[in-house]
Amino acid sequence: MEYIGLITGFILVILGIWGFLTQKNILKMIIGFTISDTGINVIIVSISYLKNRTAPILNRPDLLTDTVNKITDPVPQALVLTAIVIGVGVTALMLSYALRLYQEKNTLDINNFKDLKW
Amino acid sequence: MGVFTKIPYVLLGLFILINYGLLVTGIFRRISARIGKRIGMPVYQPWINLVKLYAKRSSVYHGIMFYLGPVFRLGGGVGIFLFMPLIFGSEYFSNFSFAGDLILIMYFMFFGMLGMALGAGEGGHPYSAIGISRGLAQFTAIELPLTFAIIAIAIQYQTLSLTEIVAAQQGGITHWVLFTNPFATAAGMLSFLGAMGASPFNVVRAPQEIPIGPPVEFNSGFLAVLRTNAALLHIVEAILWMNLFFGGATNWIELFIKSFCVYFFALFVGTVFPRFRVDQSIRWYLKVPLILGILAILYIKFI
Amino acid sequence: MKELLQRLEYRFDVSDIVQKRENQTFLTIDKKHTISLITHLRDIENFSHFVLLTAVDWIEDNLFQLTYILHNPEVNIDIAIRTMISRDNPEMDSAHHLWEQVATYQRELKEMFGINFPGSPGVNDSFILEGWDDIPPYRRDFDTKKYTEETYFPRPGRQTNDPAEYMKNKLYPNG
Amino acid sequence: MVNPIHIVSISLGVAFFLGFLRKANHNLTSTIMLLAFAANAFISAQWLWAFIYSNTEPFYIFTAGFRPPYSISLLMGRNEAIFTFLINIAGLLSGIFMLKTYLRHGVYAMMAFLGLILGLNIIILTRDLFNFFVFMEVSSIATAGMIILIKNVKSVSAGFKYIVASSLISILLLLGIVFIYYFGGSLNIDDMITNHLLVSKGAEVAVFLVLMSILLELKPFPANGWALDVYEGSLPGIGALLSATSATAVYFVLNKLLAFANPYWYNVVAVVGMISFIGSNLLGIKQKNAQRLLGYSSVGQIGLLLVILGFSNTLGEKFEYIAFGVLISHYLAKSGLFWLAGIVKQDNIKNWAALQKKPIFLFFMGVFLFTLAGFPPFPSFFAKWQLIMELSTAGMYAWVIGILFGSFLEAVYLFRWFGYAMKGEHNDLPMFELPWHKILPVVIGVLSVFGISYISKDWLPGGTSLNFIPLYFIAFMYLIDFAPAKVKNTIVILVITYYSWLVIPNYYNTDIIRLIFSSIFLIGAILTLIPGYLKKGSRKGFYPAALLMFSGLIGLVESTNIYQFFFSWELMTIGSYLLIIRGKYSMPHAFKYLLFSVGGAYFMLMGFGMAHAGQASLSFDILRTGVPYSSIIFLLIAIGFMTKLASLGFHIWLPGAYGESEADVAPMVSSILINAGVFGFIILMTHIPDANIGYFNIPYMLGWIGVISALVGNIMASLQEDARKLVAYSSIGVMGYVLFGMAMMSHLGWLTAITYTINHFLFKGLLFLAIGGVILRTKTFNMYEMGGLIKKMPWSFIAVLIGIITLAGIPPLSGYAGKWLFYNAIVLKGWYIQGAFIMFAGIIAFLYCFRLIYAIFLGQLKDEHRNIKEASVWFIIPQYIIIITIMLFSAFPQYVLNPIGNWLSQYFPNNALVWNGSLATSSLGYWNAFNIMMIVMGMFVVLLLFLLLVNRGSKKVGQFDIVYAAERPERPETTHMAYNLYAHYNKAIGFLITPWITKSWDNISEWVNTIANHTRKIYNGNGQAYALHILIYIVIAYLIINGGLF
Amino acid sequence: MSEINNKNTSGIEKDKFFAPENEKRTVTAPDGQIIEIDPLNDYFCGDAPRVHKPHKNKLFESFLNWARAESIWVLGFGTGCGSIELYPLLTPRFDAYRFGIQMAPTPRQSSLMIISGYLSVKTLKRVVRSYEQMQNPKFVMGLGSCTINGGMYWDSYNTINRLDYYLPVDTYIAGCMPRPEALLAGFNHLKKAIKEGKGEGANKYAENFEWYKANQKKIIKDWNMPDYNW
Repeated sequence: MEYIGLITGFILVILGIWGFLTQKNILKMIIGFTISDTGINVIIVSISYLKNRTAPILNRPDLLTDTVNKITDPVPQALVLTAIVIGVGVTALMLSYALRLYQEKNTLDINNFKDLKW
Repeated sequence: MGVFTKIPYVLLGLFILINYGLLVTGIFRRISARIGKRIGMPVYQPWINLVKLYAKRSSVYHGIMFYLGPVFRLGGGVGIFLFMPLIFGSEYFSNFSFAGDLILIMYFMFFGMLGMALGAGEGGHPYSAIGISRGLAQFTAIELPLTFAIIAIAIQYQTLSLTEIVAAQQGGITHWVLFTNPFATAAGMLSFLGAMGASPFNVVRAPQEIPIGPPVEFNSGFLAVLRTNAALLHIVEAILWMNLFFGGATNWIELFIKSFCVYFFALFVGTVFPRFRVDQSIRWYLKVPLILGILAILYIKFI
Repeated sequence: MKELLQRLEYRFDVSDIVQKRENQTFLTIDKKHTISLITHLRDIENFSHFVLLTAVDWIEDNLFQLTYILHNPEVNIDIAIRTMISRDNPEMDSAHHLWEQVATYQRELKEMFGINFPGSPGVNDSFILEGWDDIPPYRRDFDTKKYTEETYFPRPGRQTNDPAEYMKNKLYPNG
Repeated sequence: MVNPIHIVSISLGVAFFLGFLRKANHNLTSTIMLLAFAANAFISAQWLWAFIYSNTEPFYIFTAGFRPPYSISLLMGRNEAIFTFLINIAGLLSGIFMLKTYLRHGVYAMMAFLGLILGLNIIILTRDLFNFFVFMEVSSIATAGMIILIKNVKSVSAGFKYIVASSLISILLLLGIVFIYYFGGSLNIDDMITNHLLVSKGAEVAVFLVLMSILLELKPFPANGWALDVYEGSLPGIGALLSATSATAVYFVLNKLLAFANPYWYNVVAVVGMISFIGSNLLGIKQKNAQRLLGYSSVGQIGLLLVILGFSNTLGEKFEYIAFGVLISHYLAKSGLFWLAGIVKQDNIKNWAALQKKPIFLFFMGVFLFTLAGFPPFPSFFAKWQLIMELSTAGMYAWVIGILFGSFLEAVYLFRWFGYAMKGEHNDLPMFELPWHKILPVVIGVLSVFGISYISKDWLPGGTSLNFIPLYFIAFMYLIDFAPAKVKNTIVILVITYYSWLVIPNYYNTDIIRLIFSSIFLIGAILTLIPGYLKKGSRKGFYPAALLMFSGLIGLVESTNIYQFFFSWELMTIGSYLLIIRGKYSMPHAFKYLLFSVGGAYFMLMGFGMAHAGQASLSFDILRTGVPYSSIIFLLIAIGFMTKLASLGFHIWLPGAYGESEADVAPMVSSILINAGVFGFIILMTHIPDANIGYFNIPYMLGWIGVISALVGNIMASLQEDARKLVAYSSIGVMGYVLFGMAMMSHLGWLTAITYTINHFLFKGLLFLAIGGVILRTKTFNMYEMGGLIKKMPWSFIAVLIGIITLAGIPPLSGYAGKWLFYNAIVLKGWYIQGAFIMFAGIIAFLYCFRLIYAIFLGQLKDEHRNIKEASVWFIIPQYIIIITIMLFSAFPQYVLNPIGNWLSQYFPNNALVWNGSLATSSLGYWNAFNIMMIVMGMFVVLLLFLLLVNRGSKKVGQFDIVYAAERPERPETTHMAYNLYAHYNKAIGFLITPWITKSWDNISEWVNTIANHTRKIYNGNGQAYALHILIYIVIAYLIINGGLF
Repeated sequence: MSEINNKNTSGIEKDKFFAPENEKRTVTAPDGQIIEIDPLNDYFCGDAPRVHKPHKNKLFESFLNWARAESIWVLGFGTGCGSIELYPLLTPRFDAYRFGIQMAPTPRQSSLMIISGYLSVKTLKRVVRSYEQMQNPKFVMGLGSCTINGGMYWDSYNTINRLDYYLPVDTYIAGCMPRPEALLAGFNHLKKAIKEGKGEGANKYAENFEWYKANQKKIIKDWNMPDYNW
């Protein structure tokens, strides 16, 4: 059970990429991206997970001693915050692209945006 | 013998050869007339013709090259003569052959051709240009088997000096190139036909088609100079081929007889065969004579 | 041949049909319809060979007669078409578009008779006579003897006999 | 010393600050932005200065009060200083370039731009993986943001594809980083390196993901469709940023991260780079859109950089120099070209002809293109040279071939583009605007190219030995390019004369070959420059190009090692290309010329590399001692020279290139330039005396190639209608003789070849000058449109007459010397059959000789030419100098040939020719030039007097007074029999000259184009497909890498 | 061509046959200069012929005349039906080569012109041109009655009657047609005349040039060549 987070994360990443690659609607693609982004975040968090340990929040006195062995790894949790922020940024940017693309051609089908090729 | 003491002998030789050339021309006109069951013109007709042409009172010319062309042409003939040893072993009649060897003589032929071409070109007549383009084109093909033959001889005797080539052929008829390298002789004699401009390779002057080809505009004295050269050039070429393939000559009699026979060969073929078109003759030269030429080299190299 | 003539008569206003030989017939048609008749003969009746075009000067009638002879090589028949044109303004439609060589005949007629064929290529170029400035020499009102005497320095003392008279006298001296 | 952290703080601060100023005047905000970049650049410059000149220790910046690995750290070392400097400068210049854009789009665009540069700065400086990821994302987002903020219809969809791809990559990157942390327990790069944290199997997968992501950020072929679309679609300024800064930064990161990866990753990088280099350059061939073309080129260059990085261990201490040379060339040239694209505003490369309206921009473009293609004196040349040398030393010939092949493909499209820009039709094209802020960056770019070239040349072994003095003079000539042509011509002639005075006497009595060739090159230069006085106006661009070529040529003679030789060779190629392309219709021919030259040069480079392998020296002697592969070296270098000699197979560039160039350029290139190949062969063959591959004796093969060249060249020449093409084909023929002579590898063979070279220089210069002078008057190249000009141009006629007598080898002129030597050489060498055929070719020369002189000067004078004047005196003067030379050489050949013979006897000991006064005696025959001359002259005079006597009172008649079958000619045009003069010859042996060589080259280029065209169809424009490419690329890479290939 | 003719002849009667190839025309030189071409003056020499006196030394001149007589080169130009009688001369049966008579292909190289039968005006123009292109000394032989008095074509509108009004004739051979034997006799007569120094037709032509020219021009109305064709 300790790997469930990891596995879920991977499933989410793959699902997301799958959606990202197969959906023709741009909004659905963005959703696919956010799903895999979420999956990554889940993976990061689950990496830090160590069995029988608690979150690295020193809110209990017993944690103050032998802290290193009692808490899970705090670094990924710090990382995940950054990653989420970046993910949000990217998603926002993609959405604004979607908006702009829709304004251009009144469609959201990715196949209609092949002006530049070869 | 110094250069200047040679000059009288050279002039003597030149005089003899021009007259001999005219004589041979006359004889051959006579012979070919006989072949056609005619009596033919007198043997001395070439002299008369020459006198008449020199005696023409008026003449026209088209420009400076029209003047220089015949000079070049005659220079070509005289040049070949000057650099060719006539009589083997004779110091008097070896001319200026100390200055250059066989290659010089070969390339002096071009001197005359260039002169003819330039003079005729200056004439501005389209037929001249056609004739020259034919002549030059045919000459390229003619020279190829000759080149092979000369290289074969040079391999055989390890020299390009005409005197030494003749020297090596002394000592009996079997020493002639004719017998030591029959392929080279065959190739050389076939190219001789072309060099003499005899039928079947006389489309250059084709009188019916392009009146007379290159010299169509030449008249009076210019034509006379060309005729003089023709007499000289043909006999000198015959002597060259004689030196190359038939052992040269050690005295004047031998020279006359041998060169007559060589000359006769061209005439003999010419009276029998009809005329080739120029592209036909080029292709023909690139077939049989070329193969003979290659055989000549292979023969001398490997046998 | 007969059927052919019937067909022609049916279609064209031809007249004066004279059968000169078994396979040669002369017929006459007016100037207007000549070219269409020739075209018809060429295209429908297979008269593919144009034999000649010539003219006769009928000065008495003030007419030129043009004769076109056509040949059908398949059945070996000749048809000669005669047409009369005015001598005052001799002009005829050109037939060079049917056979190219007609232009040469027309050029000759232009030079020798002064019959004009507008549109025929090179019809005004001199043909045999270079620089002729008199009336066309084949017209019968052209006096060739007079012209010669004026132009060519006749040699004095030359005797001329009428060939017919001369031969008659020679062969039948007794009349 | 300002703390590098202030780069971050300034950028961030300004970016935030700008947010407050969004209502303010945009002039103010943009000035602030530029000042920020300037400040950044100043900081990195300061550090760079410190690192270079005062050996400062690398400077670590620690954040958050902890030391790594517990916190993020930044490092400012020498390389970091260089790279941040580059990026900040690029930011500054880009900012200036896009000033208008920023003014229009406001502060948000500026903020995004600042963010981009900030991100790139930090990914260079950072030593922390996750930090790298973050700022990677920042720069990606900033880029995409800039693309979307700067409203451009085309670019939005491209931007979306970009963000799709980069977010996919970022997912993978993040995954990899997380797992690196998972397996390695650290995010600090130094930590990972020093402690070897990444050794487990799982860590390798993580490293794989990270490195593949970074590689994918470098847009490797073929998983790079998204990047190309962005290059094509976005504004040129952004393209410049992407190409110059992003790629540079990521490349640096890759270098940084490879340190902790398994060593096999270097091979992976090299392979990825090579595929990218060749692939994208191949696809570039078919590209018509300028920015997309630049995109392909960028990808290709990055590919090359990856190869270099992959071999960084092999290259050792040279790595930095090589990588820097290529990178800086790419950086400057690519951003410069993108900026030019922004100035020209033409998508189709054909429409870049608009640049002709402002020729200075053509110069800029040329500088950038030559920099990209690796020509001297630009840094990429030195880098490429060193790269090839080092790789060859390591024995990696397959890689050398790959690099050269890719470079060749790149040259193909770059110079096609340049050709369109130089010579395309520009009248219909609109004039482009030239705001100062767009010009400034380009000018700075160009100046930097030269500056860096100047600096970088000295960093190589042997670099200081290069002779740069001519280049300074060329630069000076370019500066005074506005001056009238006459002034410049005088200056140039004086300088070359002075230079000849300096150079030529040195070789007197010491090195006859160099004496001859330096005389040919320098005196030839003076002679062919004299006609330049005819030109009116300032003749812009001519003198630098001509001088470039001549300095290259004399450089060849002066060179003492292969490095100098190759340097000069390439200089000469540029110069001659620029000269040739000046002709009116010469663009396709100049293009062909350049391709063959570049191809040939690469063969040479390969050969030099092989020779250099294992030998420290660069001198020519290594050719001799490059024992194991000396035959292959010989072959490779010989191919290089053969392209310049226009031997058969490599000749198709020549007729057009010579035939279409300007009247006085033609003699420069044909009679002088072509001798460079001969000189090369002399150098080559004196050092590698014999070469066999298997049973094939290479000189023997060369001999046959020479024969066929001579034959085909001469037949072709005979069948030309265009006078200059005729002479050009004749050059092929004569060079065939020369090649044949050289290939004989015998005393007489070489003597023949050198005699022919001298003769060719003389008569071909004479002919081209004479015909050029005539053509300038008649304004037509077709010989049948001339005729009868002897009456109007007697001086030119005499020149041509002397020229063709020499050419045809008619005694007594010096051409005969060549023929005579040839016969002797052939018989002595034993190459009978070839010999006979080459003599046959020599006789065919008569055909075109006659055609040349007859069709132009004899025959019927045309109406238009009735009042024509003699060719200009500036053409006549050099002709008559040449004629005098020919006469002297003909009468006294011993003074030249005897020393050559002595020189030759050190290589071919049997001194086959004995000189006794003017009498030359070989073992076969003899030849007395002076006597022949005297005898012929005497005979000629006597005969002429005789004829004058016979024909006194001859009447000079008019041109139509000819017997014309009792008719009269009507027009000269119909009477001048010159068109298709040798129709019968064509009929008889025309089959020999079926242009199957041209056809096969055409087929090759057709195939390459077809392949390129089909391959590029994978870029179908669909963002998802591009994403899929990325995934597939990773999967295949994973399979291959873990399949154990490395 | 006819249009050019018409345009050119408007109003002026004597220019009616002015040859179009002789019209002045302008061409543009490569350097933009406009050049006027006057074909008759620009392309042809056009000077009048010169009298070439015989050599002063009578003996030498008679030697030269002997050579001229024994080496007669006939221009191969059949002007009329009589030329069919010329060719048998070269066959084995008659073999004129015996007498030094050869055919020459161009006027430049020939010394005898045979007017073989009737001479139409059109041919006369060519004959005059060819004759004038021959070099002094040159001879003319009139063959058949037609050249003497017009023969059977005496009243034709287009054939000349008397050749000697147009060219200086050295020998006439009467007959219609004369047989080759007659020709040989004519040649003998000509040779004799030459040897006697009477073969000065070329000088006669030069002396009476204007008269000849007037006669020629009288009938050749579209005179399209210079007065003397060199």
